Amino acid sequence: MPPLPIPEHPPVAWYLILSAILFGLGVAGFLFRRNIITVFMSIELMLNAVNLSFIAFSYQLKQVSGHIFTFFVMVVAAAEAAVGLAIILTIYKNKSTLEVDEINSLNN
Amino acid sequence: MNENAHQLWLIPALPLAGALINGVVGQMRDRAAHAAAHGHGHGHGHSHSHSHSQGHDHGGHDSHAKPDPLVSMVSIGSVLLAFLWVSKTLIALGDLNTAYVERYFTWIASGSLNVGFDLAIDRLSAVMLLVVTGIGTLIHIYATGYMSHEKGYYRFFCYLNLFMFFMLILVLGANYLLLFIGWEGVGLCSYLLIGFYFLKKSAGDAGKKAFIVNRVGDFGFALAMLLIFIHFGSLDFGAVLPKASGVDTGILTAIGLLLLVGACGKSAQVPLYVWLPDAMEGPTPVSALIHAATMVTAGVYMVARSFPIYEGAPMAREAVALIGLATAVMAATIGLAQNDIKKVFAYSTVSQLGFMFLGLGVGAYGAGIYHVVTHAFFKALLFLGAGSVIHALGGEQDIRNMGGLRTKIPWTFATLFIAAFAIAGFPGLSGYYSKHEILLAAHHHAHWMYWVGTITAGITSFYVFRCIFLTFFGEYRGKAHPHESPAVMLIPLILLAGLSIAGGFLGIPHWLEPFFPKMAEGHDAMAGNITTLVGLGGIVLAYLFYVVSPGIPEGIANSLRGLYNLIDNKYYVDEAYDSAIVHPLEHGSRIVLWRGVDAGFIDGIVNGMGGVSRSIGGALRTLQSGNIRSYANWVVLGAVIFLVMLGAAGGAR
Amino acid sequence: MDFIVLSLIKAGLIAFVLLTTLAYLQWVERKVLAHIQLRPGPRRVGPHGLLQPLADVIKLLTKEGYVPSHVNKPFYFLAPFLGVVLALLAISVIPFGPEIEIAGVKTQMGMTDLSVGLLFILGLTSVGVYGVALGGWASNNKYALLGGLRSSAQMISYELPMALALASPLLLANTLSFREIVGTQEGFYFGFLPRWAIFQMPFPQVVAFILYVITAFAETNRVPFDLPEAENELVAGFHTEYSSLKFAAFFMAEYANMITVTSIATLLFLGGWHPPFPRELGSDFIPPLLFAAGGAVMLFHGVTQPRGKWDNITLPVFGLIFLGIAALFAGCAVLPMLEPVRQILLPVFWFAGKTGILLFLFIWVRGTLPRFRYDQLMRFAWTFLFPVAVVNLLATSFFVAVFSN
Amino acid sequence: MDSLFFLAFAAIAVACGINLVIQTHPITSALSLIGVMGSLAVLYLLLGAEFIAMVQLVVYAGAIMVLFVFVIMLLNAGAEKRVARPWKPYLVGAPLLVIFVGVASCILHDMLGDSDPVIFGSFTQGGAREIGRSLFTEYLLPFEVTSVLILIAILGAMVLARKEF
Repeated sequence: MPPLPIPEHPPVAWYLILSAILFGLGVAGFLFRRNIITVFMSIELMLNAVNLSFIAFSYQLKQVSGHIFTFFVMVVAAAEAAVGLAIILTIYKNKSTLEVDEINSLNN
Repeated sequence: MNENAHQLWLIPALPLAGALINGVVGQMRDRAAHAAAHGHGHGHGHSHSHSHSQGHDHGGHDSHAKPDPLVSMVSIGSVLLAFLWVSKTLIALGDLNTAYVERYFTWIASGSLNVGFDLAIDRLSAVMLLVVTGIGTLIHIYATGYMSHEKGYYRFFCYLNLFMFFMLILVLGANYLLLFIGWEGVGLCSYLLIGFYFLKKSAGDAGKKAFIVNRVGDFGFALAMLLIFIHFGSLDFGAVLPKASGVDTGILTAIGLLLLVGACGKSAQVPLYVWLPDAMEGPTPVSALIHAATMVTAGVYMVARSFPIYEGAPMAREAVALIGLATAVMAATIGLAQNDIKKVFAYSTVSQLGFMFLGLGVGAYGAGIYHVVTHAFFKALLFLGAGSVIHALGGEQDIRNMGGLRTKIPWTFATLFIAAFAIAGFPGLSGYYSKHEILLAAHHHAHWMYWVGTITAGITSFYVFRCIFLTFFGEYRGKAHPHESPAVMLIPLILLAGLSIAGGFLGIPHWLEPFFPKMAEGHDAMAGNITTLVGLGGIVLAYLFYVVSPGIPEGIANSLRGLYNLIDNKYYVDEAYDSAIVHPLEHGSRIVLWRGVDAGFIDGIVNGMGGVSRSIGGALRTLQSGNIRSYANWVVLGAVIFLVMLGAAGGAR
Repeated sequence: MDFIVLSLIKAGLIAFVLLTTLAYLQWVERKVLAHIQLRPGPRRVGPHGLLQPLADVIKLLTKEGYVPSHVNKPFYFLAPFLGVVLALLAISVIPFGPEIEIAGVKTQMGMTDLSVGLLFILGLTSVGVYGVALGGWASNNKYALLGGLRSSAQMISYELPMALALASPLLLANTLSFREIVGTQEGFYFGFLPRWAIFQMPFPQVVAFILYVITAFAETNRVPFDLPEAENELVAGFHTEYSSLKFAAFFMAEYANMITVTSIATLLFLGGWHPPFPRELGSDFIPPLLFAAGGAVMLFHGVTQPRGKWDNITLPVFGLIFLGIAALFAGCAVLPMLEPVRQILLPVFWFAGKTGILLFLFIWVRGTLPRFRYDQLMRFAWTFLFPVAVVNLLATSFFVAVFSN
Repeated sequence: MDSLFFLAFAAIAVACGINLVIQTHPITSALSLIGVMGSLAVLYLLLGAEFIAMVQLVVYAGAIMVLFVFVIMLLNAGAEKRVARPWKPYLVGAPLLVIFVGVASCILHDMLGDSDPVIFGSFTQGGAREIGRSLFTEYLLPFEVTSVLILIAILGAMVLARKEF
């Protein structure tokens, strides 16, 4: 087999870069999307990106703590999703919209 | 012999178990019984409750309620078992020349403070244990009869057993902190039981009053404990008391005075006695057990327990004697004008507690404890007898509405009469011996104390017999139909009457003699005779006033109107406290704290900050667009700033 | 490269067996249901309708793949694909026999053995709901949407008691790998009582087994939990708008899921491929006896009282095949030289037998029980199954903690 | 081999991530997010995090995202409406995003010197046993606190979902 132009094993740094890219995408969705559910999902994407970096660091440092943190992030994300989606449901019931720009009752 | 051979923990644990069972199982059974009663209508129990359908002391009466036999059995059984265990342990321990200590576990270990959960028995606590469990048993038996028609029967016995638990912890505790736990615990139970008829406002208020007044004392006690810990490095009796003689007098005085403050609260001494008369709002067995025989003597016990400290601090000891004497005189004179049978006995309790403190203060610790014991006998008897009278009259407590009861309730009359003779110091009865020892010691200490004490003893016998004569002699002035109490109430009365007679021959002073420092000998026979005569004189005078020619007291009251009013209004102490403490506190709070500190200073700060933040907020409010997207932008901006700072700081390496 | 070749061979073999099983499971279901309802069932195509699955497949393949105009096309196509892929993927981690050696090559019976195999299956089943939910949503039809919604809510709700019920035997096994789980269930108490999880000391998992079977019904959307496709409320539920191959994909996914959940029940609770009583007591003779009895009955009926036109030919033929299988098993049981064959055949027989009994239970229940109402379904999950599962898990952990050392 | 796996799944993850951001219909975004999560699960496996990979599937893809999909279906959320000035959010956001990504990549570039190559199977502590041991000893308190948090979240969700609002 001819030698690949890329290393046989990906360095941990690649994972971190991927994590950064996904995080950036999450931020972009968070900033630009108008549907509140999509915004919420962008936040989940950011959490996932961070989880990836945790796992990657865990590999680099050869310890299991990163996995534990990821686990906690997931648990908290589950709780957050439950409450957040309940809030979204309530908002929709009251305002019949999911557009973040129209949900501005906190204005003044 | 293994270390904790006698299982002292069982003694408090038994009543605690009783309290738990009554609290949990009793409540469940009570609910179940209620549900059943509602289901089956009201046919049952009517015939039984008809003859007894009188409200006892106060409200809370429930003619449908039937006492739960399980609750009665558990409560009496647990206390009786505790008594038996105490007896067995004491027999097994023999002469307690040194304290017997059982250590269970380290309770608090914090820095140099190391407090163990240790229980101990010595000669002093042995006496107290027997009194607490013995009289406790009798009163529990009595209470099953007295409370049989009350709502919350299980609740009452749950509290009462809980009280026994804390009291036994108080007595058995081998360090000040454990004593304090018991001390606070009995205070709590006292509060709960005074407010037992919590639907009545006066009962609730009385409970609160007792609780709050006791806090003043407890504060002193807590400070004393702190001082003890600072200067002795421990709270164990075994470690502190033997070292007391080597400590500076000033410190000992401070500790002694602070302990005295605590004791004043718990044992209802001047100036903190005001809660005890009000505490009579509680059911009568409670008054007998807690507010006459056991809890209120905790202060005496504590001072006697700490006698090495007082030996090293003559000033503090003098203060104990003075406070005791003042209390004795004050309470006795107030007792002259009381018309509520329980109030009379309440003031007499305060007065007798004063005698005990007098005994402690003049160095007759043994006599003081001796009086605790005999007083427990006859005062419990007085209260239980009073309860029996009240029971007989269906809740009537005013002696002006009684009279002529000696033929109607003869057993109650006989036992109460014995108790009255005992408290009056009739020769041969228990009160005679203990009171005489105290007064003789006082005579030895300072003549004037003896004279004041003797006169007080005379007043005591006068007002106690005034109460007895008004209740049992003359014509019946009430409306209810008196009837004798059931046997379950009479048997404790008779037993206590026996103890009141024989209490002087139990050899308690002899038993306690090696424990306390020797008193200087030299009894004045003359002084003893005078005391006896004064006591008898009080009885005769009462007989003249209230049986032979009932018009005299009225005349005296009229001719000494001012003095009478003063006494009748209890020296205006409550009013004085109101105007001296409560009102200034209220006004001070209103003017200084509220208007000045709160409105002026704190509000000023708050308003100032509010104003500043409002102006800042005004600038910032444009940021709060209510638009989620703008918030998102701010969040990201924050993240960017954070990242920049991170980068500037050289990354996360 | 050996590994890849071997895997490809195994994958092909398993795929072939599995797909055939799926097709014939459908036939078995129709037959059994028919007999429960006192009907003969399919019997036109082939002897006793044995070729019916083939006919069905041909029919579904050749039918017009009608796509309604109002659907959301990408998801409409994605959904059945997703469903069937996830369902088949799950089977790849299920072992159905011990490690064997053929011609010097050691391999496991089963595609692969993950150290977290059970979690993998849980993950796949929880993701599997997307097939149904998306299909319902993409159809752009209110019945389909309701079916999809019901399905997602139901599967989330029943996943909790299912995971809890599965956790209890895991506490006994102390591993997540199926192979090791089965390994802990090997052997017998007192020489005859198998150490299966439902009998295993210190805490037999009977309750967990019953809970698991109930939740498995719900997870596969089977009667009495077939709310997502309740025909008298929602037409056909989430697959109302599907036809031909896409419908077949949903169908296959359902049956593949059934096989998965019953296999898991077998592996976790019923001792996997271990026989129900020891070899010394003659467990090896059970398969030859069964097959021989079946073959004899067929032969008897075929020769003496043929009902159908071809029965006098087909029944004896099948009877002879069965007798042949019986002979093979009998040979395995007695001849030491057939030991390698025995090591392959018997585990497969026991595994397939247990799974088959559970599958029969699924069909039997379908023929017997009515459907739940939706609120009953939810209440049942949250107020009965969930607490019972929690209590069972706590009790198991207590007993394991107390007695395992 | 490992690198190819990584690149393939990283590509899928990024593609799905981009799809999440550019699609206007929430259900498409949701499915894209599931795609990201699935490929991340594979990457976790490559990193030796078996347990977390499976939990990622069960919890994220199987529970959280099902909830999202469920809500989207329940509300029948359609594609975002066309608005008068769709470029408005980008006015502030785009520069911010550019700065953010720029700064982040600068720092990353700075920080990332040599890192270990990720060899599949070399990290063996990611199994359920090791994580469980760590979770129930070292991280027991956070674990318990998290369970309380979940309880609160359940209550909160129930309160919010009541009919009275």
